[in-house]
Amino acid sequence: MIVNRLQELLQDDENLQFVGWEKGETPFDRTPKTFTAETLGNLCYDSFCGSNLSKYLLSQKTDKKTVVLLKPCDSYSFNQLCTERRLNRDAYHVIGVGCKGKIDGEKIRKTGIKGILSVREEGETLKIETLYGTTEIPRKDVLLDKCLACKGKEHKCADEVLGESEDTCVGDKYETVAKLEAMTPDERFAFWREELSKCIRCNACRNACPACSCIKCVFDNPNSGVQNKAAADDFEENLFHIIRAYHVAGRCTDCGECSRVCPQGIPLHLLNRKIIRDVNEFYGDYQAGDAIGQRHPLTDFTFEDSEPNAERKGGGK
Amino acid sequence: MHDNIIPMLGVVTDIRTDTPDIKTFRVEGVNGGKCFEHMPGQCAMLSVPGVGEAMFSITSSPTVKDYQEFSIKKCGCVTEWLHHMDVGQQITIRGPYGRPFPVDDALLGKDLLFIAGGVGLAPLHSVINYVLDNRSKYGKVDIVYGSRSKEDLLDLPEIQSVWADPASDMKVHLTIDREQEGWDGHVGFVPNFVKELDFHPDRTVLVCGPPIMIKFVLEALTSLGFEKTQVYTTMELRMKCGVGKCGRCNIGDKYVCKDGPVFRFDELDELPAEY
Amino acid sequence: MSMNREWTPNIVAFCCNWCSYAGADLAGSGRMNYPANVKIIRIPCSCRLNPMFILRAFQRGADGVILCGCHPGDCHYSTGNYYARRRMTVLFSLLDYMGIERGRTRVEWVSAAEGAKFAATMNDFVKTVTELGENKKLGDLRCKK
Amino acid sequence: MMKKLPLEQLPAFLKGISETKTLVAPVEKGGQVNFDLWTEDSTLRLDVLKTVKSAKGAFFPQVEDIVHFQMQGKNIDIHPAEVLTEDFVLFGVRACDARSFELLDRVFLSDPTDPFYAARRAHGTVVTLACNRPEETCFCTNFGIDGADPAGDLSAWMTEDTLYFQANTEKGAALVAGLADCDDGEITETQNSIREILNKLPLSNLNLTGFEGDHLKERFDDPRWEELSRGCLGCGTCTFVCPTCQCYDVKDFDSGNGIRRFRCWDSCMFSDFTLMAHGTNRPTQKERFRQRFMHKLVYFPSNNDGIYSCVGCGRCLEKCPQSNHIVNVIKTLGVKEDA
Repeated sequence: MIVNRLQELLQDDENLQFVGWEKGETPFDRTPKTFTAETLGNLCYDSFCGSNLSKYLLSQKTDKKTVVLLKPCDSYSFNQLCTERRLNRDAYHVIGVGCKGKIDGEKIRKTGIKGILSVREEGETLKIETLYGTTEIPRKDVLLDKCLACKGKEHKCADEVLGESEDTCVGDKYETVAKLEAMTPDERFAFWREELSKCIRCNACRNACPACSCIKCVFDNPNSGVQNKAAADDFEENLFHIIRAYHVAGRCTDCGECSRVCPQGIPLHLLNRKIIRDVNEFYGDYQAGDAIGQRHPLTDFTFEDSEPNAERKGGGK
Repeated sequence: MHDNIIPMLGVVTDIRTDTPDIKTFRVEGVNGGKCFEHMPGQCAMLSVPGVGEAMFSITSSPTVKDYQEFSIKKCGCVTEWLHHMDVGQQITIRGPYGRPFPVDDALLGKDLLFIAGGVGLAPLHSVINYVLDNRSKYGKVDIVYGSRSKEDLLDLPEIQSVWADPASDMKVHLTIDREQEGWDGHVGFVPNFVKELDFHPDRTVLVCGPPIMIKFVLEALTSLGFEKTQVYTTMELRMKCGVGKCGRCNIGDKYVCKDGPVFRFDELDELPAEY
Repeated sequence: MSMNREWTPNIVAFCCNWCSYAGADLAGSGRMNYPANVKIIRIPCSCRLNPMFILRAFQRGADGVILCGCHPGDCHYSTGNYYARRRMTVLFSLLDYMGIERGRTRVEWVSAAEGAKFAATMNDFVKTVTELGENKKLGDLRCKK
Repeated sequence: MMKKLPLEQLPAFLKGISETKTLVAPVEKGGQVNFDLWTEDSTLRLDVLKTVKSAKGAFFPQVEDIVHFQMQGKNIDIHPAEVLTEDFVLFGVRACDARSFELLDRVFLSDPTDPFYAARRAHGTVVTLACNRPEETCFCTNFGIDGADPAGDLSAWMTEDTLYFQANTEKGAALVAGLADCDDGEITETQNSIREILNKLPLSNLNLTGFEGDHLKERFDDPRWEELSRGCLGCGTCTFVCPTCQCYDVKDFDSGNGIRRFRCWDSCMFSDFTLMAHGTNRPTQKERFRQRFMHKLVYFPSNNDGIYSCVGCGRCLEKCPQSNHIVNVIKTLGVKEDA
């Protein structure tokens, strides 16, 4: 259906380029790609297209008008990048594509299903063919973590919308944050140490993040004294993750890419979500990427802002 | 057994300001004498702990018995630090690294032509003095050297008093980029100067300078009838280990630190154009 | 170093050039007492404080970090301290969330005339940090003697 | 002669080893399985085929100090870091990772030998484990690796209730000297069932023609690199999980009480990898992406008797955030046979 619509667009302007996903080698491989009229047939959109294309747009040439497929959650990041003038809204024709939650291949593998040859969706069930026979698993059990904190089915930026979306949010997305806040500082520290000590310093969280769009990152500047690729000490790990999360404060749309791409499964979004929760609480509800041109809370102030020293359990309520 | 990656101590015993942004540093071992023996064209890793380590070509000839010299242009962290230090400072040094110019092999008995631009004289300086100290083993020698201005000519006193001395039996051709008061020599870019000098294409050429100069010098030489197999140059890429393991200076199947830095142009042709 | 010497915290105080630094000066010239283990770093404005500075201070052995700036409304650059107020609120909350005790970080507004407040603030902060003990969480092991 | 060990005695066997030597095995920590120090409290995960990071870290750690400096005025004291002097056992390595050690040897043990790596190799005993359940991302068979017959000092096969050992070196034999002997034939069935699956792997027949050294420039100049590299984020995930990536960086850290020079894994995918004072010779992600795969598939074989610097472990297939990995490159750039 989507490809048909794209073909139609081509009839008006044959110079269009399309940004979407392409099927790869394994059942879960969906590589962000730029397609032209000739290669458009390879474009694919299905339940495995979890990656956020907004950041990918930054690395693409814009000499041609670009048609981009955005899921509801991706549209927030797109807006945010337009707000920061990293993308030019007019250069894109945004097609909002329907999303009913994306499947996490890693989660399927973690359940112990091995040698996966193909995955077929049948309603709410995934039929999985493996080297060791076929098996089934409920779809909702293996959705990406970010889908469990879905921001809703609405596209915040779209020239047209194709397909139906569904809000896949389960429970309160601040639940884990609240749980951490209720711990003692030592417990919290132990929790983060265990998680962050897994970090291999691959920088995937930073490079995948649509809010981390600096052309040169402070962690890539050898003169900053940062050992960007070496977890030479616990401190370096903490430093990297504190600065990474803090630098996108107010700009993070909670798209969840950081946690999705982490090869060690560190729940990095919990840092960002803490900041979002704080900002909402201290300065009023704010959703980054809701609309183009918003002024985010950390580049703004009021005379009546609360004082930093106020005692808050776990930094929260 | 640590020698290849663990540095040894060197002392800077003399610092000479050659041009506004190039200084020449004399380095000796802590107990005097050279830190190690080398051949012309080889490099060494100098480092200032806490600042960094960088690869420099050794400017002095192996025939100098007591010390090694490095002509270094100020352009990054390490070089900046070196330029600010005083005589007596200890630094660390390891080497020698890389393949030297084939002075005892392919160059023997040949008529030589040295072409250098700016700080590119540094690696050739070592060869020129080596040739000078073994003058009978080589044929005619011409040196073409150019720089932005008179002040930017490296080692001018030595060039004028030693290399240009008739006793050395070498011809020196100097040029600067733009007209300048007090300069009555040639004015113009090195590649054009090479063409004007119209060298006979039986020379073996050693060239070093900015990449853009090398490119045009090669064109000039080709137009004079030179073959790529007659031209040697020395390359520079980011290096860390110096022993062909860290992967940084890898181009094609070669490592500049180990298989270079000296390459013949026909060898470079076989590598991907990624330098 | 004697083993049984009493431990005292290292405090880094980032002081705005226009108010708090002068306030610290006044505390000094007025011979008001505040602990010698407070190391003052002068910054042009409280909003100059890069979060990296704070983390670096902890890395290199600080046990507490305090930012002193002009009172809200008095910023030499009109609004710098309002931004700093929001930034530090969020940052300190994040540090707390990661297990760095809330008491180790603080923001105080100290004017050039408030030498006494500066001294009192430092005395109080040192007391709080002393109670919390040595910073073992954000330090860099390599920097330990 | 083969040896065997009932599976329920494995913890006691490992404890025995750990009493005299450091024991490194795939253990679970924070939900992820990696090679790490084994203790009695560890959760051993021999069922997990692919640890997140490869086993190379046992010989070539992500970060290691190489030399310390003390600066006093104009003087410097140099203290080289100690090389490893104690024996350790690396348990549960798969055939692909075992091959990767041979590839790393070609780099670090070639002249001049790397002292830190060499010491670890000399003191380490590698115990491999056959891959009972190969996965869809495995493509080791393309590189002549047999998951049913892993190399190493000591090879092991696991059945429902027994662990079988075959020593390949004296170091390996020493570890299992106390175990009961058994017949070689007892593992045949296990091996056969593994090989049966290996033959069925979807990526078992990659065409690697066209990646030999003499096609170097042709492959380098291929216009399709542009398209292939487009989705690359420039992160180091593939490099850091890869068993054969061996590039490293050397950095100084001034701790305030001396300077520590350490080396750490580096990635040619990073923008600062070749950065010099005047710029970089690989300015865009296309060049960096190309470098990584050219090195694995063309440059390394050209210097090493045609051996590819990939062991087909498939970690990058699982971990690349953009699913943009070496199999894509091989399939796209490999010479297609005319139908």
